[in-house]
Amino acid sequence: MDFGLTEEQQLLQQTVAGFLENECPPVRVREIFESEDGFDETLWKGMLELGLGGLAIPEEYGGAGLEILDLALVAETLGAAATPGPFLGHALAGLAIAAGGSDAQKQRWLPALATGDRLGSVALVGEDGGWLPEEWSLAPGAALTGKQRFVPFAHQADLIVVGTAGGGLSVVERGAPGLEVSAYPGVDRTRRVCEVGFSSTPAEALESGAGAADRLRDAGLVLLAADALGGASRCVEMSVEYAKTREQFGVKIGSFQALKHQLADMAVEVEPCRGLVWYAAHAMDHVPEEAAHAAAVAKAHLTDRFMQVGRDTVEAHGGIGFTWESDVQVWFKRAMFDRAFLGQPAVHRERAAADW
Amino acid sequence: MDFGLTEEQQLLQQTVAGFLENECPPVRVREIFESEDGFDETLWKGMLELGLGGLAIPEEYGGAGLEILDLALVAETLGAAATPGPFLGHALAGLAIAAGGSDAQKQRWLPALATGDRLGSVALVGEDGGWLPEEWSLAPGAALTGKQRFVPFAHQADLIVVGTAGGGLSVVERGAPGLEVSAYPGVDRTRRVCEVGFSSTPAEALESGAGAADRLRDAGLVLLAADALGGASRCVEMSVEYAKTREQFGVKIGSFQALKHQLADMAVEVEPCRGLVWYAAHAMDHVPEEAAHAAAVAKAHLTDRFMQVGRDTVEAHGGIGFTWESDVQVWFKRAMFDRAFLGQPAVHRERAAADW
Amino acid sequence: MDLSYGAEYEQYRGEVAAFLKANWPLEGDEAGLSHAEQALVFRKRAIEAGFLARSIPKAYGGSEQPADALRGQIIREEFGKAHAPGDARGIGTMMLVPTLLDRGEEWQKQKWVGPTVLGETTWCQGYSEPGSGSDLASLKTRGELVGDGWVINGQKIWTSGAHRADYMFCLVRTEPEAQKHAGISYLLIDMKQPGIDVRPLKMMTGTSEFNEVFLNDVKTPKDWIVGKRGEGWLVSRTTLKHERNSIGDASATEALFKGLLDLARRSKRGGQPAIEDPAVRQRLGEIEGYMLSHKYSGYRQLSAQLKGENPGLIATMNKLNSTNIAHRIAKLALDLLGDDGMLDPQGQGALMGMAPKGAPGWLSQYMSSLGVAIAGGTANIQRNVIGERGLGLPRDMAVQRSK
Amino acid sequence: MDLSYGAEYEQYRGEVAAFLKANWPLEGDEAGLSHAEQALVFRKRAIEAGFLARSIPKAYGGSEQPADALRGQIIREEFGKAHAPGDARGIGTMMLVPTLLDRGEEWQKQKWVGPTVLGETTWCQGYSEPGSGSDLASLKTRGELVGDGWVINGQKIWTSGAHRADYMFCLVRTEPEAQKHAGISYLLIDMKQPGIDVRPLKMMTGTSEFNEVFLNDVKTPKDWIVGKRGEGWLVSRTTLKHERNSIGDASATEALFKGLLDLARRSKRGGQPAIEDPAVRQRLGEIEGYMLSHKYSGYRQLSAQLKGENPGLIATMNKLNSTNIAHRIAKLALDLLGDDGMLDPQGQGALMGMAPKGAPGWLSQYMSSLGVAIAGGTANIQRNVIGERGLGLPRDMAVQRSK
Repeated sequence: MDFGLTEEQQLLQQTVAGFLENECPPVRVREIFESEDGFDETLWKGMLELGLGGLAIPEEYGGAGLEILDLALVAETLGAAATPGPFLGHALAGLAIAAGGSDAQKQRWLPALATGDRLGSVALVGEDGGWLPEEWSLAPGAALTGKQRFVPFAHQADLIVVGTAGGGLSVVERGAPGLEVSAYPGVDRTRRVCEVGFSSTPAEALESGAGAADRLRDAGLVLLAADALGGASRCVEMSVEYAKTREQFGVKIGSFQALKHQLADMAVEVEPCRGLVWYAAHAMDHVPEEAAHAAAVAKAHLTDRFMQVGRDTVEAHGGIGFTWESDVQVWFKRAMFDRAFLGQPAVHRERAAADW
Repeated sequence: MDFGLTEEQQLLQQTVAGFLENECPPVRVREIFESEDGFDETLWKGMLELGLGGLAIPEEYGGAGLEILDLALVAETLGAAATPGPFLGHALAGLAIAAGGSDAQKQRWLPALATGDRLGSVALVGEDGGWLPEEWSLAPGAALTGKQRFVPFAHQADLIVVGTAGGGLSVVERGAPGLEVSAYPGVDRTRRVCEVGFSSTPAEALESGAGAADRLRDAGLVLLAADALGGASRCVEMSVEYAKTREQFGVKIGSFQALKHQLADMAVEVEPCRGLVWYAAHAMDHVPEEAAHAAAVAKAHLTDRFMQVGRDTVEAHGGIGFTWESDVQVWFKRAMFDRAFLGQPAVHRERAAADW
Repeated sequence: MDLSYGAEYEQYRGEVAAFLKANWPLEGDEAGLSHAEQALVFRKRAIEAGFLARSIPKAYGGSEQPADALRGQIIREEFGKAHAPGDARGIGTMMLVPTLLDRGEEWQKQKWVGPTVLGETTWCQGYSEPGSGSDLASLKTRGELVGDGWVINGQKIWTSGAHRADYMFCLVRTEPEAQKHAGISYLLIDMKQPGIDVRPLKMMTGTSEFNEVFLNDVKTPKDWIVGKRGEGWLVSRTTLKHERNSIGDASATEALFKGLLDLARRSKRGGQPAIEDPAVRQRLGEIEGYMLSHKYSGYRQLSAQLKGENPGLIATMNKLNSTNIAHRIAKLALDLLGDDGMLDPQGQGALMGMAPKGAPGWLSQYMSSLGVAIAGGTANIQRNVIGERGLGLPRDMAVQRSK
Repeated sequence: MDLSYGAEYEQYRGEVAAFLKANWPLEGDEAGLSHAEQALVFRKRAIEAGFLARSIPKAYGGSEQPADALRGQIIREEFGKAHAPGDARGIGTMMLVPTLLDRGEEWQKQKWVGPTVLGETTWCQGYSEPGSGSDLASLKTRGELVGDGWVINGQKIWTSGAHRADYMFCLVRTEPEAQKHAGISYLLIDMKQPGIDVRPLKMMTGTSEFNEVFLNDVKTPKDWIVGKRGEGWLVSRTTLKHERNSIGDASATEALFKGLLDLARRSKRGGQPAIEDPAVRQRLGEIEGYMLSHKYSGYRQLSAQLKGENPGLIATMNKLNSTNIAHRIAKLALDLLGDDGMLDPQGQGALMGMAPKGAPGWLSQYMSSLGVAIAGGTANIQRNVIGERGLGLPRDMAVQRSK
């Protein structure tokens, strides 16, 4: 009985956290945030060198063969540092192919995703909305025609896993004819999104895509929940730190009871959620019958908490928290992304309700 | 242009408030609260002497011929003092007959209601729930058979206006054959409720009951909103008073920022609602096309505020606020009554939404 | 309760309308003037006719009318309907003019009140500094009397309109030996001089409604001081706030709610318009209760003004109440936006009294609902004021000690 | 993550089950004993077998087992399944016994620990007084040494179980000259003597879970003091809280949520079961997120205990978190009750770890969700503790000053 992390898992988190402390401090985050395409080659290469490109890809295909929980722990750590870059879409593309590809398809794509020689992404929502596999509307086939929105880092991606009507998954590769990628004005400048158009664009369907779609959905929900956990925790830390430093009326503002209680309430919103995220990730590999429910609850709960705590963090910083100059906005906007990407909390609460 | 009270109206409120200060201080409220039947003849007689029995009954039938706003101002004042007794049901019975009775019916019942020689009440919900006229289920006719719940002070009432299927109204008089009244274990001991059974019980339908039912509903909603406004305001006063008196760590607890801000939030919940109640009452007599909407919003909003502020008041009083001995419980339980009687906030919000 | 304006006032409304019909829009050559020039020409006539600058003495360029909040309200309504320029808005008319009228020297009133109420001269406010938000006693910008002028050095923040203002009214520490509040003076500064560096302060929405102002050996004449040396904090506090337009405040909230209803009609939930979703309807209904309460509170306050009564507790609550409602509206809007909640507000700023139409506008509103709280002092300061001034609770110990 | 207990522990579970099979329920003549007597007989055997009073030295009547939270958890689970008496609950085992073990004289441990862990001797706690809630320094009950005994006068409140307790452990001001905390001693008092008047304190639910205790010339021997004179406040603070049963705490919340789901199935909204209403489902879903978070936090804390690690920040949050969840559940329950929300709770008290079934039970829960906050110190005190001890924020000025 151990509802906690193994030493290896703690080490993994520490390693990633240590790397980010050096390579991705807030000042670096801000540079990438302000940059044209939001993609920092050096940072991403560094992450790949740590093996973050293929954490959950099976060892036989060049990955580390770890579990969703390990992936979630990394996502949490990246979220805490507001790490800019394509981790989310890349990880999901690898999971999708690992879950739904034929052996040949896995051989073809996974090793390059694991090393990061090729960058992956996912395109899971159409123009009319609907993130759930049963809502996907793009007609499947050897050639795709239509549009998908909110595709992370599609402007950099070498291959995109696309959700198709009926819950299937197809892979479209960079440079395919009729593929058109246009940058989208996304609020979260650490995770850029694009609109992707297909016009008779050649695509290869994953062999058992329909079976893999649910796993892809759940993994995505867990990674967003984990990112939100990391981000929300950092928000609490930033606010507490500010309250311990900033003075008003001759004392640290953290000694004022009203602010102190607001900070306590923020902490109580966030800290108890850690186990919820762990369990949702754990269930994906070990308690399959509870996986969908746990992932839905975790995504809904954590992204709501992150958004609320993000608002509280702006307030706790006073006027300065509302400025572009303040780092607070970076986490605030990541919260907006986490909450909407793959569907809002209400959507997943309604799904979870079906299990009662 | 005057969105405010006339001098007469202010005088009316002051008169009632002064009367209650003398005749219905908290200690008296508690005695009646603890009593067997919750009915205090002396207090009720005093209220009748002030003319509160027939405020809104037309002058030609012995009443004061005032408006719903006047009635609401009295309800607010009674709510502030948590006045025990049958005012609500009595006032609604009078309004129902005034709105729906034939001239003969009015001649027969209103003068005695106005003087209080006879006590009225209303029976507006059946065993399966449904407070709205279109939900009433008791079969109409010269004789009624069935059960109604939550009939205020039916054990004292001389006549009861009963809602019947199709939105009609019938009057049943005390002592009618087959009429059975049993006291109900209600939470609000200042406004006792009964279950009333009919078994081929003679009843007289009001001539234009169907037209009067909506007015009866709206008036009821406004009076509950007004009661809640008075009660919630008093809750804020009690909490502020306690915070100014009680000491901890050598200072008044009201100087602690956390409590101060909670009290400020309570006040902001309540004080801005005054105009909402006034307008809903005013609309019933002068802006009929807005009356139903305004009454629905006022009832939903005010009874929610009262309930929340009631909970806050318990907390603001610490442990003692949770005891039977504390007066707080009296207002807290009135909030529970106001919120549920004539239908919960959600029901009336849904009705109001139809006008958007 | 009498919600009509009454015959006398309706007649007055007719006079206002007639004036507008005759005078707005400008015609002939005047129609060719710039917007700003047209506003000046028109305002002069409206002041002469007694419709604008009503509380300002004629001697200083106003129309010196007897106080009558209902006439004021009618003027606002009719001028609004005709899209005619009303009283010059901004911090100059709201704060500087009442301060000058109350505490200024005669020559100061002569020089500044008229052009300011006309909208010819504009002001910005130099109170806040980085590091001193609500705690003004800690401000650090220093003024030294050198010869017959002040030399000012320091930094101000949250200075709205600084890039286009002609002058700044400013709190400056002139008596370094004096304790806290006692060392502060209220100075007026010409913004068009070297040594003043205005830098827009970009907000998280991408817009810049505020500025930082750096003052580096900035100069102002010795007598451009309001009140005595060291009285600045008092002078700034005795400023009577401009008669609050409680109706306008509530109308803005109502407009925002109507925009939210519209958004709910256009958004989808499970294939249906979101406004049909019972969960959405309940949340809308809760907000409607708050919004209507706020609206009728506005009427109550106007009525109290009309009767010369103190509106009481409610007036101290306006700010926090409308902030709270804006928060609720913004949160529901974000939910209604769905996927569009990931879009960028694209530099859309706050809209004065209007509801946003597209997603970027609502996203800006979502973020700005936080900024609103900040601009008017944070919510916690408001709660302190309500608790202490409104409810009469004892002062906070820490704050008390520092005074 | 390994949520199984592992082979070694499953074998231990078998041992526990085998013991229970052989020893509970009691048989023969013993089956005829009263419930209380049966519990004593059984507990003695379970202590001998090493299953109860595990942390208590054998010398004082315990089974002195090595600390092992998972064995503890297994014992609770298996004893629970078999409906066998577990460790004696109550304030005596939770607070008095650890205090005595840590600070008591040898003769005090010999006299009281054994009977208390057996459940033979029961205690009540005399800390709170009317007028001194969380501010113990202000307590007024006085003890005077007269001859070789203390004479105690005063009043205690919120004394749970006082009417059936054998003894009270009590904070009493014995050094009237000393400042605040320094004048307080920790005395033990026999409850069965004249001068003690226990009056039930009726709650708004109609039940009486607490009492007021009036002490009028109450006597206790000179050496019935734990620690030295004037050390009482320290002694009461050094009490190690009974190892917190975080799993049990979370299970209670989960049971309450399941009861709420059940209520939603049985209640109607617009003619349909309320659980079908989208607005209700969203609120239930929000609560589920909080409830599951709390549940898994319980597992995290148990795991930390197993590894001898400090569970950290989360442990200080349990109380406020479960109070918050109970509030949310209670509020939704009131909405689901509809008209029945006007009914009386009819003297239904709080249910330990169980969900109410009927309307009166839920109404009592609705009110008790407020009482819960009070019993464990109000929510604001919890927030202070989290802010100061958990987050390391500076102390409050007012409280600081009074220390």
